[in-house]
Amino acid sequence: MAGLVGSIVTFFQGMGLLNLTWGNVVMILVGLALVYLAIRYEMEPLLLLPIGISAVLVNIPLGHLANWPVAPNLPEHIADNIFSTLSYLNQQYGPPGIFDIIYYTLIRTELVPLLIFFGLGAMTDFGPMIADPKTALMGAAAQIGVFIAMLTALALGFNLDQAASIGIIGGADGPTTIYLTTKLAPEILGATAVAAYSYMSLVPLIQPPIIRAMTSPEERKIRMEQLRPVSKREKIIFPVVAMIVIGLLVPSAAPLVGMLMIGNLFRESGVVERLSKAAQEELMNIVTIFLGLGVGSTMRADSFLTAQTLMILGLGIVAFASATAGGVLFGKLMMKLSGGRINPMIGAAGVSAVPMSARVVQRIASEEDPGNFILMHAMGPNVAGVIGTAVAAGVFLAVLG
Amino acid sequence: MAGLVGSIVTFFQGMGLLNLTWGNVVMILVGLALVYLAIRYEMEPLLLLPIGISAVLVNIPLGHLANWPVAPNLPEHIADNIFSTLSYLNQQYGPPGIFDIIYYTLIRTELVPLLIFFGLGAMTDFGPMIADPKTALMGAAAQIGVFIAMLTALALGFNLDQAASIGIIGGADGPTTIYLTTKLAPEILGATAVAAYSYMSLVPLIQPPIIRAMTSPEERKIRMEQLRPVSKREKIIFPVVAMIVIGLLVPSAAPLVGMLMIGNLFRESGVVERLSKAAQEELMNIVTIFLGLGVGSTMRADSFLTAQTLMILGLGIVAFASATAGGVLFGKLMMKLSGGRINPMIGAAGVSAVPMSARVVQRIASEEDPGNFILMHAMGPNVAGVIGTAVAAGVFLAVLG
Amino acid sequence: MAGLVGSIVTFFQGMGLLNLTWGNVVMILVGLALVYLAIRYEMEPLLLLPIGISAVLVNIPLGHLANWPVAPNLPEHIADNIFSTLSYLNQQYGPPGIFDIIYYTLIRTELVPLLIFFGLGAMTDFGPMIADPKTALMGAAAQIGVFIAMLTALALGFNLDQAASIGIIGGADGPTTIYLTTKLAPEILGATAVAAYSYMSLVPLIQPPIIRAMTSPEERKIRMEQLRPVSKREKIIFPVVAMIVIGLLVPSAAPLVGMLMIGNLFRESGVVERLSKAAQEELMNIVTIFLGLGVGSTMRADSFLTAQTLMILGLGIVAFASATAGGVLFGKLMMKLSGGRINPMIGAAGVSAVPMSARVVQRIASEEDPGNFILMHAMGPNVAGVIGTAVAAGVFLAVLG
Amino acid sequence: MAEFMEGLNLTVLGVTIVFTVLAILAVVLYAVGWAERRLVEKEAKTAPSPASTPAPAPEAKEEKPAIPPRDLAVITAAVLAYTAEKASQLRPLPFKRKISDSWRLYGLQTQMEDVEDFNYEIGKW
Amino acid sequence: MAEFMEGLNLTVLGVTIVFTVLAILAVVLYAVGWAERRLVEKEAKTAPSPASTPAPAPEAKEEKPAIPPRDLAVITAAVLAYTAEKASQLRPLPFKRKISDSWRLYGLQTQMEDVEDFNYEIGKW
Amino acid sequence: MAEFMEGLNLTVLGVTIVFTVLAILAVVLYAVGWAERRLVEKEAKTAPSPASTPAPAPEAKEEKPAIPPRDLAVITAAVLAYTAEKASQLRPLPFKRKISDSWRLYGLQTQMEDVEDFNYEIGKW
Ligand code: NA
Ligand code: NA
Ligand code: NA
Repeated sequence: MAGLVGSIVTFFQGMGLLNLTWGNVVMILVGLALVYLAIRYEMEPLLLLPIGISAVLVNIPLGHLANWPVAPNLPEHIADNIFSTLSYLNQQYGPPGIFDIIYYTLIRTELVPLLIFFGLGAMTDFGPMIADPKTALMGAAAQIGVFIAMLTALALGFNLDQAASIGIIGGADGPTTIYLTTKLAPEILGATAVAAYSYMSLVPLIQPPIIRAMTSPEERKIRMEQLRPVSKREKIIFPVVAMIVIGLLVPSAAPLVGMLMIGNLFRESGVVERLSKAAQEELMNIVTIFLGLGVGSTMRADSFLTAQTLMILGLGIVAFASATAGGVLFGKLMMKLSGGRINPMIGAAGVSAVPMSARVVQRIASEEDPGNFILMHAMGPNVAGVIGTAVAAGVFLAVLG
Repeated sequence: MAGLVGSIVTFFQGMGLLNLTWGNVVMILVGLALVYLAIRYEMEPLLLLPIGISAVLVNIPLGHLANWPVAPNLPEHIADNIFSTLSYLNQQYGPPGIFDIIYYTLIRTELVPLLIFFGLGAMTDFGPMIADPKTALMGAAAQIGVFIAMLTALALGFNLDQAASIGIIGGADGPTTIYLTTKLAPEILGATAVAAYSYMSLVPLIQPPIIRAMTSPEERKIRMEQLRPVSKREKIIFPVVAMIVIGLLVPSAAPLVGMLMIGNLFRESGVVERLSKAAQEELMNIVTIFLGLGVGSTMRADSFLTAQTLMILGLGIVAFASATAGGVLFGKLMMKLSGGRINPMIGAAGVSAVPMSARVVQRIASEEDPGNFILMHAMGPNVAGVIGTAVAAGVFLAVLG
Repeated sequence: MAGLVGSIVTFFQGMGLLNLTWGNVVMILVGLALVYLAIRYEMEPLLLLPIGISAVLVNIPLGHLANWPVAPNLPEHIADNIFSTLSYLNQQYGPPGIFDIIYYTLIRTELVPLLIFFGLGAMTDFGPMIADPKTALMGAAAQIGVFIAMLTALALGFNLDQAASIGIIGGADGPTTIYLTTKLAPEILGATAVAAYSYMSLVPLIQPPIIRAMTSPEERKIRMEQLRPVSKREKIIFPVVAMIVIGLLVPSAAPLVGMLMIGNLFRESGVVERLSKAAQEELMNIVTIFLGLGVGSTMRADSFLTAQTLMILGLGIVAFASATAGGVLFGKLMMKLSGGRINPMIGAAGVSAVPMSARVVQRIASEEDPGNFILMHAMGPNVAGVIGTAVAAGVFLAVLG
Repeated sequence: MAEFMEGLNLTVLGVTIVFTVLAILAVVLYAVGWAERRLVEKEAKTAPSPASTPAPAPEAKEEKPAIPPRDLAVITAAVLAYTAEKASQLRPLPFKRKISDSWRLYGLQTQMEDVEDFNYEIGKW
Repeated sequence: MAEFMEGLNLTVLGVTIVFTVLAILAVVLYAVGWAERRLVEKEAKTAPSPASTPAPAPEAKEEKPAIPPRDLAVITAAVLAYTAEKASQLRPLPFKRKISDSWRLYGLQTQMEDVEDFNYEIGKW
Repeated sequence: MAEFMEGLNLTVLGVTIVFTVLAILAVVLYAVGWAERRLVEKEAKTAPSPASTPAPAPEAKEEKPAIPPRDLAVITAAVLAYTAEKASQLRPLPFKRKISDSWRLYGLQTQMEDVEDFNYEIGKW
């Protein structure tokens, strides 16, 4: 009966329970916490639920869903070659699990984040920004938070690549954060992605105290005149022009902005409805599933359970708060310059988190004066913030990438 | 006019008709038979139709839809490296046809079977098993068929890897069969897949005589009390708990069970409806197309037209029949232990083939006593059988894989 | 402050505006022109819009969306090996941009054109050709245009591979053109694809004068008798038979015709509606997006802005016109043979461009005699033309590929 | 024969594990069910009288009996007849018929229904 | 010139094959059509009088003429008017508005209709 | 410290570029908006009196006041009542129930609603 004994021994050696580390246990709890937040409080469930549950799954030992390290030490001559890397990792760590395939071929190649930008473009109406182009500047101002967070991260000892990835959390754009972190500092991808999506869903809690502290009731009561209507022609021209202008000025932002604008052109052109629908629905849903599972699968004990992660979560708040402050400050400047015709609060919507922060601004305005409707004006900085963050990411990539 | 003659000669040498072998003809007929069964008798058409028609297509000589062998002899140092394998096969057998790409990059990597499990999870309601957890044991009992078929296959001269793949047919789970066979014995993938899906659609013919032979009319008349309602909270907790428990005990089953449970969590959480819908529809449909075409393309004359294939088809019946018998026997044991409050027939539903075998059980119950409704009770073993088969596959992989 | 200066210098060196060439500017204008035609005149927008906008995007310098050349000079031992090619290109030209990935892994491998044929099969009703099989011959006659265009291209100095790819434009089948050009002459893919889709949308302008010049009013007034009804059984048998017959005679056409017929079987079988729907919608839409973006990304200044491109656009008209003429001439022959019971105009529908050219024929017939309805009769040659072009492509591949 | 013995071992191992795993799962599910019942009881105590809130619902149904069934039938039949009548009329031709996507896609996608949209009465689309 | 000759050869070969293949396909289709007709004839013989079964259909149409068209028009107009009336009223605000998926997705997907759902009258969503 | 200095440089560079790019974009958008207004003015001149065409619309609304609101309410209530009445009746069992795709797919996809379609009254599907 040596065979049976052998089988049993083999089997028990491979039993997950006996190979469970404390790190695994903690990571499983972290994953469960994300799942709980996603379901109970509907915190960005479309991403935090897949991220959380796949974090649980990859931390079950020997499960063979993710066999390869997230940030492997590669020989120099293949480090930049994704195809050689795949072959090398297979050699070193065995055949890929499903999460390795998703992570390395779909996320590391930037395919998934870019396709999500494509879908977002097909979902976004840039009308309010086209109607009032000066609001685009507020989308720029809110990016100050990105740089403040980056400097704070540097001061705390992160290296430049990591600091840039952490700073971009302040842009409140999940896919941009994932895109940049994957390129610059994949070892902290789990932490920055979780931070970005968590705080995005906490915008209604983070922003109001800051906005109230920085504005007077009189300022919050400023009413703005109705936005002019935007023609279909302008909406069609916008993505083309934006793609060319930004592409020529910051080519490293061209993938993000370009895919966003292609999606938007599909939407506004009105002649390719089935492609526009596909970008928003079937392709978007499939890609979102892979993004969530892939990002969650990078949350392994060894790379996630570090003091760094806690710092990143802390820095995320710094980033969101300073971005809000930057937006409001610039809003006050524009209020002065316009002779009081601009409500400074709409600057806070420049952090993106479309359309949450615009709604937050409207809510505060309504509290002061129930007849004050600045929602649409806040949507201008809001969508501009998406472009602003992509440009900031482009600058980081141009200098560091 | 040597050029024209040359062209004509080249063309005729490449004409399929002149290169047709008897094997091709037979395989084309086999493919057509599957197509006929799928259309005329609606036998699992979602898989048997694509499998059949792609078997026809790959057996047209020189068609360049599938250029690579199904189970190639690989040099040892690349055998386990899918990326090197792709490059090597291209070197040896020329550029991949579309079916080679589908088979090697989507099915051999297990991507497609696991995504199907993901979709199945999003489609499955585990409620009846949660309401009455003891029925889960019947899902275990039916797996006895898996092992009996494996032992019979061994006795007939199959090797262990093949025998395990053949045995798992008795689990009546198409994707699990494909998953395991791909890993252990890809050379018989076509045969096991066809057997699994064929017999699954023949459940209403295979099961009733066995059930009737093993139970008395009195036993078949046993009524069971109404199942208790299951709360949304329990349904949400179930996939998480099941994933962790099974993952820790049988990590080699973690990919199958894990993806199943992620899909189920998407379904039950209620907060990610668009992802759940995508898992059930757009992703599922696309993946099903690729699965059918890819599996069918492995049905080449050289690997399929063997005595082995006939034996596998025969063993498939052994597997289904003994699984049914195992389930019913265990049902009788539980009937005894419960003092006659459990109808032993519901054990037969433990073979999975959700929900066919549960319906078969209900039909037989209705024949004896039109007022006896045990459908929902049979659904418990039914869904438990899916998990049981995945665990059995996990054991095979742990010891043999 | 050397650091800041350094950063600024680095940034400006990478600014697209300073690296813009005249070629880029012209290509951006060409792309914008396609976008304009697609939106303003609805010229095949589902492909010309994505092609145009991605041509704009890839011609923004340093944008890193497409880093690899379209037709690279590969060392001989890897030229035929797609996997080694990917690794080699990464080594030589850096990591792939999103358009490189789409172009090399989805289009160069023929995956996308074949999946589109699959979807087209699921969308096409071959009923009119089954009802009146002799119309299939007109689908053959129109392919004469393919060969005339090829000979003209040869005379103008194109090599055989290029001439064949240019000739196939006359088949008026976008995916077939892309399939063949990718295999034989990828360096002119952008030009042939744009020509094929442009002229397909211009069929209502190109065909009428030719048809009118070649037929007398009496011929155009010929009425044809009602087509016989076609049973479901015949429609199911057709794709199977067509696949086998054509596959055995011209195996090099088997991928195109095979995928077309699998799609058609899914449609007509009636038992796999969800797969048929997926082939026509979710899969088709996603694949169309990738096809358009991938093809458009090959439109780089260096390979597109040549005298060749202008010649190709000119040859496209030659191809379409001679295909129309060939079809009508053969139509007149059949009219004679049938004793005047066949309207010769329906031969013009043999160029495919389903269903545009059939509608053109009907419109001219209505002008002569408002009570003359030959639309359904024109649909026969129309769908036969799709098969005819695939066969012609198969011949080219058999001899040249 | 060695392989068969190994198969037997595998069977013993496999059957044991399958039963063990599903038994453990069952026990866990019983525990979850028990915890759920406890939780529901607790919640019931903290929110004692939620039954009084959903009261206003019934009033919506009161106007139903006011109309005699015969009248109902007449009116309904009238509406249905009108709808049928209308549906049987020739569908008017749209002024500038929008070419459907399926017409356009790659110049192939027949979808014969589109082709048959040809209005045989006026000889035009 | 050699290439052009090769092209001519290819043309001869190609045209021949295209015609041959489609001719064979046509012949096969004629054969299939013939077989189908034979089969239908046979089936017609084995099931001789299926025409009697679908008889009960006409009775459903008999109540149609019972209502004069004028009444029909009045009733229908009434229903349509009511529907229009109702649609023109302010849509009541849902108590706890469920945040749509599009609102949530990555914090970007505007879908302006959602934003405009803001109820300007009561200043709330 | 060197890294922090580099970060400061990056900040200066980044903030400058983000503002520059969005400012340029804004200027371009103002230009586009201006061009659009010019174009619209031109189009308005070339097509001077398009206002006379959409006149026939109002006539459709005239029959509305002809029916008193009370009658409206009665008729509508009747229709609604009938619909509700009909919906409450037992759905008749289809003769040969078509097995849904979800039943067939891989022998797994439960979708309990399908299972529950079992007609407990006649004990059959
Ligand atoms: Na932002
Ligand atoms: Na099973
Ligand atoms: Na054609």
